[in-house]
Amino acid sequence: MKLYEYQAKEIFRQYGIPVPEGYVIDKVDDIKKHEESVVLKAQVLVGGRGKAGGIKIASGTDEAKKIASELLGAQIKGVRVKKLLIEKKLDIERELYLSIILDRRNKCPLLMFSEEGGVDIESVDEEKIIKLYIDPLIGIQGFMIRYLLKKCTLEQKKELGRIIKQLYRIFKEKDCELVEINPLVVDRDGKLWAADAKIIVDTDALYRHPEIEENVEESTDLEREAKKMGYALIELDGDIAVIANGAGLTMATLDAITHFGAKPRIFLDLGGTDDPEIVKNAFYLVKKSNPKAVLVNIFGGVTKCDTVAKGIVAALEEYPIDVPMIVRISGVHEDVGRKMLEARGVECHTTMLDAVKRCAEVVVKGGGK
Amino acid sequence: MKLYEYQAKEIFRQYGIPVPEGYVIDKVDDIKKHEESVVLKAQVLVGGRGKAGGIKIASGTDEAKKIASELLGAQIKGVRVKKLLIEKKLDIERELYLSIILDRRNKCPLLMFSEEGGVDIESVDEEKIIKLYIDPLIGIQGFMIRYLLKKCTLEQKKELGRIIKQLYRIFKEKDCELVEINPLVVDRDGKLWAADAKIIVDTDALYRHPEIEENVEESTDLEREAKKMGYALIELDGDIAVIANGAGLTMATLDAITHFGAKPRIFLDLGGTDDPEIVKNAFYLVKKSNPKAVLVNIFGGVTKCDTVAKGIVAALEEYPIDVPMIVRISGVHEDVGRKMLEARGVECHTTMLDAVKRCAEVVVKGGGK
Amino acid sequence: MAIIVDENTRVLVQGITGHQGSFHTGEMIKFGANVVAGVTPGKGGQEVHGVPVYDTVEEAMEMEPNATMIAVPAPYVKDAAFEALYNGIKVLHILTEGVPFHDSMEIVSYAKTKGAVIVGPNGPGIASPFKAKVGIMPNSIFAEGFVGVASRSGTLTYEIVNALTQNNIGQSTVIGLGGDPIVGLSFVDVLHMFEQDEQTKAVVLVGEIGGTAEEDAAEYIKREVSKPVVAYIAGRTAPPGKRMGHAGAIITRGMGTAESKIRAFEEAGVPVAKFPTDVPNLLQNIL
Amino acid sequence: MAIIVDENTRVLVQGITGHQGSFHTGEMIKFGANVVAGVTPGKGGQEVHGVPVYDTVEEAMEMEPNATMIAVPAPYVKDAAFEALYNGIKVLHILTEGVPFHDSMEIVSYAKTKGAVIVGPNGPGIASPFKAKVGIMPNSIFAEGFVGVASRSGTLTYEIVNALTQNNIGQSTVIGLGGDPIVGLSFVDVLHMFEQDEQTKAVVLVGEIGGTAEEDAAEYIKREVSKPVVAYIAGRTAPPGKRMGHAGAIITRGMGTAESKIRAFEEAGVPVAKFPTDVPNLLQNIL
Repeated sequence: MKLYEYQAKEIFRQYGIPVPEGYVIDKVDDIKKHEESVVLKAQVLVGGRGKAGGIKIASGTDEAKKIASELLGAQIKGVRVKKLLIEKKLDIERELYLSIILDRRNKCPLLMFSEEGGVDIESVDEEKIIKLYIDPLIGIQGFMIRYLLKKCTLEQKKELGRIIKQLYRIFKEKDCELVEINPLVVDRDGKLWAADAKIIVDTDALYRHPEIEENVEESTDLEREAKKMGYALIELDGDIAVIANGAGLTMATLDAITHFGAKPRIFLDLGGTDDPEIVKNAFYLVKKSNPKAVLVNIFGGVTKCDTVAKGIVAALEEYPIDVPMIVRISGVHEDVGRKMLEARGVECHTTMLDAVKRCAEVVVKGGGK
Repeated sequence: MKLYEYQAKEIFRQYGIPVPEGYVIDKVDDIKKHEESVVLKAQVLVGGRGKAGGIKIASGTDEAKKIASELLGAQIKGVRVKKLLIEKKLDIERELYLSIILDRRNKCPLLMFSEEGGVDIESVDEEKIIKLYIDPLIGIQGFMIRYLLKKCTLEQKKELGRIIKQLYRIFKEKDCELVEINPLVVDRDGKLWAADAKIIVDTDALYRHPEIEENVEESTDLEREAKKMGYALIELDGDIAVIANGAGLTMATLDAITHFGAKPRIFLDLGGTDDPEIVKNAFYLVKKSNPKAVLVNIFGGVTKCDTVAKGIVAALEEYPIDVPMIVRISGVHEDVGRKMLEARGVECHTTMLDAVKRCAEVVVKGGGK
Repeated sequence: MAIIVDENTRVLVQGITGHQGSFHTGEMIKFGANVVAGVTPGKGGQEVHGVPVYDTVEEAMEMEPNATMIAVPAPYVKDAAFEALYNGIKVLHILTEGVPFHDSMEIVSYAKTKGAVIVGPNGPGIASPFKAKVGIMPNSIFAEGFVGVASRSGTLTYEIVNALTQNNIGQSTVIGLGGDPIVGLSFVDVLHMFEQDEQTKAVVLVGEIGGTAEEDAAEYIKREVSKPVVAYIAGRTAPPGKRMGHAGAIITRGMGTAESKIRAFEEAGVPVAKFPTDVPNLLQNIL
Repeated sequence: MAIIVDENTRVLVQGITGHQGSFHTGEMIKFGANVVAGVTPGKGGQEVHGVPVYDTVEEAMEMEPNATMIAVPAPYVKDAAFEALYNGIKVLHILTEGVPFHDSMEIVSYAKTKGAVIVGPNGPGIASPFKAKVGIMPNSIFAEGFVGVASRSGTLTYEIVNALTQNNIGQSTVIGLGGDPIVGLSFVDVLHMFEQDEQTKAVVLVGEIGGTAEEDAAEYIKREVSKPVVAYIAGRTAPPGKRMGHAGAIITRGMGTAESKIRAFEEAGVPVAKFPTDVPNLLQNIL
């Protein structure tokens, strides 16, 4: 889960990483008096906010108010701006890059530092990035920092070393996937500042961080509702609502649908369950997604075919859908399940390919019931 | 380095391990008013303090004052009592044992718990002690505590688990060799209390614990003076001052002296040095120890024989000693060293055995110069 | 032969009295696995499908388990895994989904110090038909044979293994690596083991979007693998930035796309199936 | 053969520009050791006895060292040892005295995860005449031969090795385990290695008061060692509770007395010398 810049900077402040003086507003009236230049930064969770006009400089209170009234409520890359972070403008001498990310390959934290900051790190030459792999059993050690400092031309080595240690503490103590300072600014007085702050927290670890608020901006309303109900649902811009059991099988079903020229409306992973209620309630979401067809793809294992069939039958009563529904049902208790469904007039197939082809046909060529 | 009970209990208090209410006095007038019974505990760093009369119970203020005036200034196992810890008397239901020590064999912390507390742990049957070896890379984990609690009949399992976790934190954060609660008391209300507290801190780690005062009681004046000067010196009750280079060689020299019927006065390990000054100044301590003879045993390696000889020659001027001195000198630059010493009339031998035999003879049979 | 688990595997189930733990204990026994003990703190002394339950792994060690399935809630997984490792168990399957990945990193690091193998978290486990199973894969899909299967997905694996069996292609060992960003085994680790394993004649890799495990595997295959390999990749149509069910199935910063993985495999001479059920055909072409 | 270090050992010196580091670099080279690099932060680019100095171990790895002598002040030992281990060095001799033992515990644990050997802390190192030396033992005392020596002491070792050499008894490997309570290798570890080593025909153990390493060794010798062993124990007359120079040489709670150790060795059929210089005689009796 991404944190807003102002939330990330609050954490930086708690850990002693210097951030520019500033405050957050959600209405224009809250702007304070400013004699010097300030930066107004739209608080949205999308990348490329600056280029999209979400960061502006104002030279005094009046200009700040004018810009704030334009930004608040505006859309940045499709997201409405509800809050602004207003900060003292830094007198920038150099821009550096510093981050710690989860390295999946080496199963450990990876620290990256570059003297070329302020730009997308992917656009920086590999040899200009210093990388440090950190063994989670020993954490960050003095020699690692010495090694990094040795390779950098910065004069403020001691302060950089201190910031790195604190950044690692944040990464670990806040269960982060990413902590990033880009740019890490050296001002004309030689002081270091985290001019921007990006933190992504591991969603699965939120239970042990009551101090971190949940941010909802990244999901659609339907996705949030599904999450509350315990389903993994992704909204897409096509026509077919796909329900399957298991993330891999669900993705494979989307891929097959697309292969046959149709487009999916939702990705809905039932997971492993032996409760027909859970199957039934998924159709509440399917109905809400307003699809042109429904494709259910079940390979019965932990989730047995008869459980799924029972759930579908119940859903036919409770959440009747007036678009075509195709069911692929195979695996454990397949026969019982198929009989139950066919008795209610549901179109059943044994192989995924048959079901997907048929469903795509129905949508593309309109060959429904 | 051993901590006094009151110091250890202060650390316990900081880490949330319950200790009885109490305070420390160094004069009788500081005793507060007590309506209930109190325990007066002599603060000395020797074992078996209770049996030696260092722990007394008083039923009110007057009795407390009377006992305090007897204890303060008294000798407990040869150590003068300078401070008393005065504590509320516990209403004891059960006495348990809990400790974490450094396990040399497994190179890790070892936690020991027994339901038979209040007695010397060495006197408790092995099968009545629960032992847990803690991997320092992962520390104490929930499952270890569950395993221990499973084996104990105590009702206060949760509180015991909490105390164990905190005790481990003390062990680690204060660089301890030992933390021990004996007895860990269950009172009649079912509450747990650290009735006694013993902490030994790693002397070599004191540099990172400015919060811990150095206790001097364990050493003699001469030992403390030697330590300040940078020598490892142990005072013994015999006649021969032994100087050697290396702890093992020095011990072996003491052993050999004893074998030949004499007794050592001091153990003085020169360590590895190439500075004659260090050798010379060791004789200041030798002189202070007032021995009946001096035996120098040098196997020259890092510490070269000529360096030692130079130091001894200088010491003959600065700290002249009027008892016999026998020198064994062998190894690197042996010839140069021997010549320098013999020129000043010092008796030199090549083998340790010859030197030791001769020195023992001198002391035992009075065969000196 | 087979890899990681075989007829010498003695299975422990941590969380055996739970819903999943108890059901799958029965299924593992039916598969032919030797389930010797279970652990649930506070439930020691019970039996589940005739398997004795203990309060602690320490006590369960009297049954000499050498592999464990961990089916406890996510907040307790780290403690359970450390308990198993501390007691010397060398194969751990972590079934649980939603384990914080800082916990997973520590488990994987600690396992390395103990020379132990972690399967998962968030995967269906491992099965060598019909020698041993540690996990939850449905018994009915398997046949013994010569193909090793490694997958980042659960149900999709069943689909593919089932298709293999239907086409008379048996399996040496089937392993679900887990759908989390941090898992104990990578495709490379498993390829190395399959390459050494005499029973295995060909390998099927089932990948998905997210990370670079497939790209790494392709590199490794070019250099080190002599046995034929075929692959399937799920998530060709997944939108970037969305977590597709699995915590690890997410395209971030343009990395981890299906295209990149498919291209890497094809460059390494590994045929990539269009549909899961094409895998048997591809195998038949090369075997 | 020999154990731990031999003609393939490439030595790094951490703290090479210090007093000890620089002097002993010269001595190691004279012994015949292959000293390939040194490290002192901030001193990179210099040379010590012709050996190139680097700022970090990472950089020094270009010289491919596989063993290191750590001669930095006690507060920096843990960082230096972790640096060496992190960079893959498999033999570490820690010369420094006064390393906090919580640091030593962590170093030893981390080394185990890396499959590395720690010699010390607070010991003179290791030498296999005249193949390699990592440490500070005086060159002049050695002769090549068939006796392995392991000791908890420094100078006492030189005394005994010197006596061996004077009596024409050469050594395969001489190792100073270190005088601290926590050291990397125990007598048992070393006995195991000497038992495997073809060059070694007999073993000398030099123990002292404190701990139970000698008692453990005696037990192990009874069970596992076929080669003859003789011993010497220092500290028969040491008073309890006093740290006899070495941090580890202390009798606590009645444990670790010389009597207990001597008795254990004698019960295991290991002759114990009365004086250090009796060791050659004892060896000649049994060889």
